[in-house]
Amino acid sequence: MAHAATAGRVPERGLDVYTQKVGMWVFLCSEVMFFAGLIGSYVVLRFGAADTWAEPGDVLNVPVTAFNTFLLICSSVTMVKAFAAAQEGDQRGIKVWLLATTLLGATFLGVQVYEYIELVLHKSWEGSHGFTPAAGLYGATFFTMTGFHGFHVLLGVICLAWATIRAHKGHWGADNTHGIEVLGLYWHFVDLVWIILFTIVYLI
Amino acid sequence: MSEAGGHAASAADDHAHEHPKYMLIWLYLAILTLLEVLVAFLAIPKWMIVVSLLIMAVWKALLVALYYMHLKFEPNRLRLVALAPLPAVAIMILAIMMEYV
Amino acid sequence: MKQRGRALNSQLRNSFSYGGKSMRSHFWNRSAALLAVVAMAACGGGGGGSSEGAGDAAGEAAPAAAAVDPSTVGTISGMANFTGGMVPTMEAIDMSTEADCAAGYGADGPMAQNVLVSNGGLANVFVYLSEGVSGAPAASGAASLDQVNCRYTPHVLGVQSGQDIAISNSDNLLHNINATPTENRGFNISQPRAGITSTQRFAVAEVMVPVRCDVHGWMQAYIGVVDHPYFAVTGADGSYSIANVPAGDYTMTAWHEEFGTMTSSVTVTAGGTAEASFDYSGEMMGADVPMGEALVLEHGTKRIRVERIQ
Amino acid sequence: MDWALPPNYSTFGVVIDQLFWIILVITGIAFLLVEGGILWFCIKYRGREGARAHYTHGSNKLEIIWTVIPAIIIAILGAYSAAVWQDIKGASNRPADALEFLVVGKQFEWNITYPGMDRTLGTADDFTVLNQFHFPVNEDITILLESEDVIHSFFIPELRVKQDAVPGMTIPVWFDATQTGNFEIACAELCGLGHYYMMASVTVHSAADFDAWQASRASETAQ
Amino acid sequence: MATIVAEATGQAILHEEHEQSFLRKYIFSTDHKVIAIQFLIYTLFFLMIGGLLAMLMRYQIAWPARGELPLGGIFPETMVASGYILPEFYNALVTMHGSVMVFLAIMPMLVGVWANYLIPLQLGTHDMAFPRLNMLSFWAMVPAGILTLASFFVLGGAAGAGWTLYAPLSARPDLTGVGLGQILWLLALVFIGLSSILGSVNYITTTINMRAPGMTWMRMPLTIWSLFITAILALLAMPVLSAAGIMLIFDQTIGTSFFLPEGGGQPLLWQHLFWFFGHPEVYILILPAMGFTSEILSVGSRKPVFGYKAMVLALVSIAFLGFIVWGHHMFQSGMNPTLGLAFTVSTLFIAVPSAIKTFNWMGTMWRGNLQLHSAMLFAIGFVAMFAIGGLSGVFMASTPVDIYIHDTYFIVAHIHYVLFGGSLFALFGAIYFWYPKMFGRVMNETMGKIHFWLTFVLFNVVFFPMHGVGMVGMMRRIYDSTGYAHLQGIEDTNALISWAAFGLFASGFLFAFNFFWSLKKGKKAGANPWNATTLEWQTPSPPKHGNWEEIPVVYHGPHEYSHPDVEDKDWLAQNERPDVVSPAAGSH
Repeated sequence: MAHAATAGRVPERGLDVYTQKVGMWVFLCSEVMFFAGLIGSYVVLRFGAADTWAEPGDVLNVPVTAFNTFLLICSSVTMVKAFAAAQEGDQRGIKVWLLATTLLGATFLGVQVYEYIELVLHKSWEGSHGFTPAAGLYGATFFTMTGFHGFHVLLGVICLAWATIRAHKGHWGADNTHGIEVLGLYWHFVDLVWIILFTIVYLI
Repeated sequence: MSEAGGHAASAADDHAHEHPKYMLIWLYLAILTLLEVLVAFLAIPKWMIVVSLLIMAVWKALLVALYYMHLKFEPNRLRLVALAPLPAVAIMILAIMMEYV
Repeated sequence: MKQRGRALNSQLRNSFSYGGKSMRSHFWNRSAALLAVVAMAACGGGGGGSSEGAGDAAGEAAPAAAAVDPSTVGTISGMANFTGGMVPTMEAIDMSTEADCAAGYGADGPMAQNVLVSNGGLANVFVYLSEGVSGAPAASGAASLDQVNCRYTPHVLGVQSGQDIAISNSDNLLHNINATPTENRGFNISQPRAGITSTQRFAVAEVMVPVRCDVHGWMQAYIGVVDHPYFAVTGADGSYSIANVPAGDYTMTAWHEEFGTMTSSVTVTAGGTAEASFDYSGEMMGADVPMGEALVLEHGTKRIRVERIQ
Repeated sequence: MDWALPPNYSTFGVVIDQLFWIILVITGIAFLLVEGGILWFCIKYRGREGARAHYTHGSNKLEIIWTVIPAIIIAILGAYSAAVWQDIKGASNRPADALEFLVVGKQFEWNITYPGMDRTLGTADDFTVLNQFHFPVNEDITILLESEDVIHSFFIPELRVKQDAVPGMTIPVWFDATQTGNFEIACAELCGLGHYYMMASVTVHSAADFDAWQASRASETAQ
Repeated sequence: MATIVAEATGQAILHEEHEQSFLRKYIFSTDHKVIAIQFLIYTLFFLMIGGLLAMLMRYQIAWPARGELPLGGIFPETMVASGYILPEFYNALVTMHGSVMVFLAIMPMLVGVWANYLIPLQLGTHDMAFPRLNMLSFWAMVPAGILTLASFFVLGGAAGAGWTLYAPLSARPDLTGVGLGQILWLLALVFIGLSSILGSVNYITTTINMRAPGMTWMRMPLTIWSLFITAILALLAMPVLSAAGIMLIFDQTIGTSFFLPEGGGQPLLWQHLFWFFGHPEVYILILPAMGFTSEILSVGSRKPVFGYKAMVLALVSIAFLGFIVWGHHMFQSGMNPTLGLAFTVSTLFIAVPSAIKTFNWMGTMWRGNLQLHSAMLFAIGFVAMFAIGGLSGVFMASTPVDIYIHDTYFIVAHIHYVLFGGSLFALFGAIYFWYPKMFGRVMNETMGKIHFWLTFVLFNVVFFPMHGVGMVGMMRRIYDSTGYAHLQGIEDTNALISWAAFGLFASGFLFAFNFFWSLKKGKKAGANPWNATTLEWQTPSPPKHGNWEEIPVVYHGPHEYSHPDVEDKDWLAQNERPDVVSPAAGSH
């Protein structure tokens, strides 16, 4: 039954999506699970010890982080702009938008480092000096989640810098947009995770 | 089905939908972020804050996934790949939360 | 159906704290300082908190153990006395779960060793020169800590930093030896059978290092680590003697697990014998006993709580 | 070589053992079927020169049969197990007026706190004994299980009782011994280097003996 | 389009071949076949290490009072003193035996070796989707192995909290005496996670997007199906373990308290996270073995797989159920008993697809023409042993019975029937089966058969009595059982188990000898020594870099043996058109 009748059928062609993009989405699935592990633990731990959490804004600096969130959103739009420019073969656009994305990402990291230093050195928490990962579950979950997000941003910024350098060598163009799109997927995912983190860590 | 055909088709798809909307989505995202910060400090019951914040966060996440990550324009099979882990996430968190029931 | 939360009956629980708690806060202070240095390119800041260097240096800088010139040294001797009148009675240890060990004791059965007084002399007091020592011979030989009939022998042990401590098991059953120092590196090892020996060391001076056996909750020993050989533990009669001390002025400290520390000045002359005695009174029971952490000794039905009072 | 469950001394043990044997019979039949079938096929259909295998891609009828039959057996087994489990562990079945003990696991010992003559925990006449668990026969016993350091597991094989003791939690465990006897509490969860040595004696007394034991022990503590 | 891209890279690969240096060709190779062989050597080494640890354990369990450990003198005093294995070393043995076997031997052997080797070959493509990531996935395992071995020799010894790493024991060095060793093992675990995730991305993407023309989903060999499902499980489960492992590292090093109740953390959270990973992991360890078995049974029986679609469905449903049954590891953990109820039901139902698979394997053998070579013997052995492991699983799935047998040797027996009798038997079968493709020679049959019978008999002597020992109530991870009143009288059984275990370990060396001997002296194999139908057999042994001169076209399902219309042979390769081989078939 499985042979002759189907012998002449048109061969199946996967997802009709190019392999790198499929690969990135598959990889993002595992990233979802990684952050789900961290966020899930956060939710469970917080339910178990709600009284040890500070009110939003008491310890963490919400305005600064809101600004940082805005930076990341901006970097997402510059990233898609870079992809759009690549599709149109707009070399100048590719360079400018990629550079902008890189810089925005780097600035995000800089602000986060500033935030960490402020917290560790100048905040007090439950009587002890400095808000550190050792400062109860609140500190532990905060630094773990934002830290791993920051690590992902760092990786993204490194890749973006590399893509920007390649852009200056004229690597990308209308016939070569895959790299930018795949990198963009990663970058938007990092943005998406931050949207969730910003809400549940800083605002709730 | 040549490779060029497939390529061109997906590129054409992208062209049809995306360009005009990127900045608009950005505006949405920025406004929602601002709203989130405002809601977080409103003097309303905590559960209302939490629910509205979560709704806005999911909304923002959807905007990014659908438009910036082009899920809106991808074939269903790829969407399936993208959504595959979500049931696992839901099961994990819900079951662990059962400890508090 | 479950009751979450810490304590149903907090009195029954051992309020646990890490041996390494202070180390942890050190870590963050240091990290924070480091972060500050990196971020702001400021200098300084990394100064605090290296307490280990001194000990190491002292250990290594000690002159080689040359033959002692008898014309330059003297002896310190003295007593630790209990002047509190009524000697607190020690609790009986319920060793019924270890019949082999219990069999090693007389009709009264095993007793705790917290306060041992004989004719007014207080045993198990660790006395050592705490100030005035400059340079000392390196450690030689091994100190020994044995486990006999589910008790540590000796109960209080003095060693020099870097000196080998031969820990052995005379009982044919499991003991673990869990040392929880704060300055040194701790260890937690086990000896499942008789005849097993293990050698451990402490690199840095620390008075005292508590040692316990988790299998037998009543088993407790203390090791005093100092970076010179001028220390002693009072015997059953409360007396001690430290020989070959270079002539000079010293401060001497005595430590007892229930009564805490006392100090005394002592002057050693070449060829002479200096006298330094320590009188412990009953009111000092439960005094500030300088040690890493609060100890709860659980002896079957009895419990003796030795709290560190801040 | 005596491969058997140890004699049972508790009310729950009866159903647990029963379920064990039921499953043993079911799986035993399946075991004989499968292993016998494999052996038979190996002999009957072993390769021969010139032989040709029967060409088939399967049979939907068979697939349905061997999906549905195990599913039915499993469903029945599941329902029965769930009912028994609910009986044994369900919060609603916790005996209301049981005699309560506090059992605290700690590396490597069991500290058992007795309710004293007033039969209530948390009163002045409570006393704690190391590694000795005495309780009366034919009476609902509830222990409140806690741990001071790591996870231990409270295991009395003859009573078919096992429950992890988790630091930070108080977990109630209840049972009812049907005969007097002497057993041991074992630790069934790796808890460190003395794990194998973490045992305590269990003595099931008659009600009168238990009161006498408790009284003697309490007076010893009081002096 | 995907295929064309792949084909283009394939051309490039073929072109490159001549110019590669030794280093690029054998060490930092991006060729999936070389990576598979690297994995094979790596995992066989760790299989031996894991076995060695088990032998030490067995010596201790059988003769706890004897001391006099043979060669005990070569161990440092912190491990073996006066001829006695110390309890802390025993805990390290227990922990590292489990960890090494699961993470460094069986899992990478199932997935790292065979997914790498078979996916491109059986799917008919030149290489993996991302060859460089593939290389990285092997090289991420190397630090993991080094860290693991090193952990034995650091102060405090190797990790000693069990392979399940239950917090707080694993998080508090002061309670175990194990400090750095635990951290090193957790770091190794993070590397293993990275390797496994990179590998999975590759396997999934390749399977989705790079199948040869005509290779539809329902024409994929069951090996590929099982490896594909396994990759999905690994992709979704490993990151959770990595996240949890990293939190545990933080608990140990920087003063957080995720799993420490003193700081408000929850020990049970660790168990939930671990088993959320751990149960899919159990299926990661068995599904590929099921795939190999289906394949080998079909080839060895000269019959198509019985109920191919049911097999695929069973695989998929096992994978799905695998994510909702983790709680059955925690019935006695203090978890909410109501949650226990839900997990009982889901767990019992996982028996159904397992039963379907077992019956289908038997159906495959039914009325076959059984070629009982070593590979086939191991495949049949797999079915027989997996059945026992599956049936003993019913006992612990039934929560009330689990109260008694939880954490006893009954569990040890169960896991070894599944993991050794199951996975490892299938792996031996797979090595005997695909060895000719890998190295161009067939492994010696006589030695193979002796190896099978030794393994089969000794395996059962080792692990079947463990059910009995478990029923008596012997707890897992017990250093010395002789002190317990209820465990009197099992000493002889334990000694018997240990003697058989030594024999079992020794029989492994026969296999190793056969493996290396056959490299040089084995009978030369042609492209297709087993007359098999799947694509990997339709290219020379060993295949060249790039696998195919020309990508094959697939015309039908994977296991067409003894097709009535094909006359002069009893098999029809996937890339053979039936109407060309045998004109009569064309008329269908």
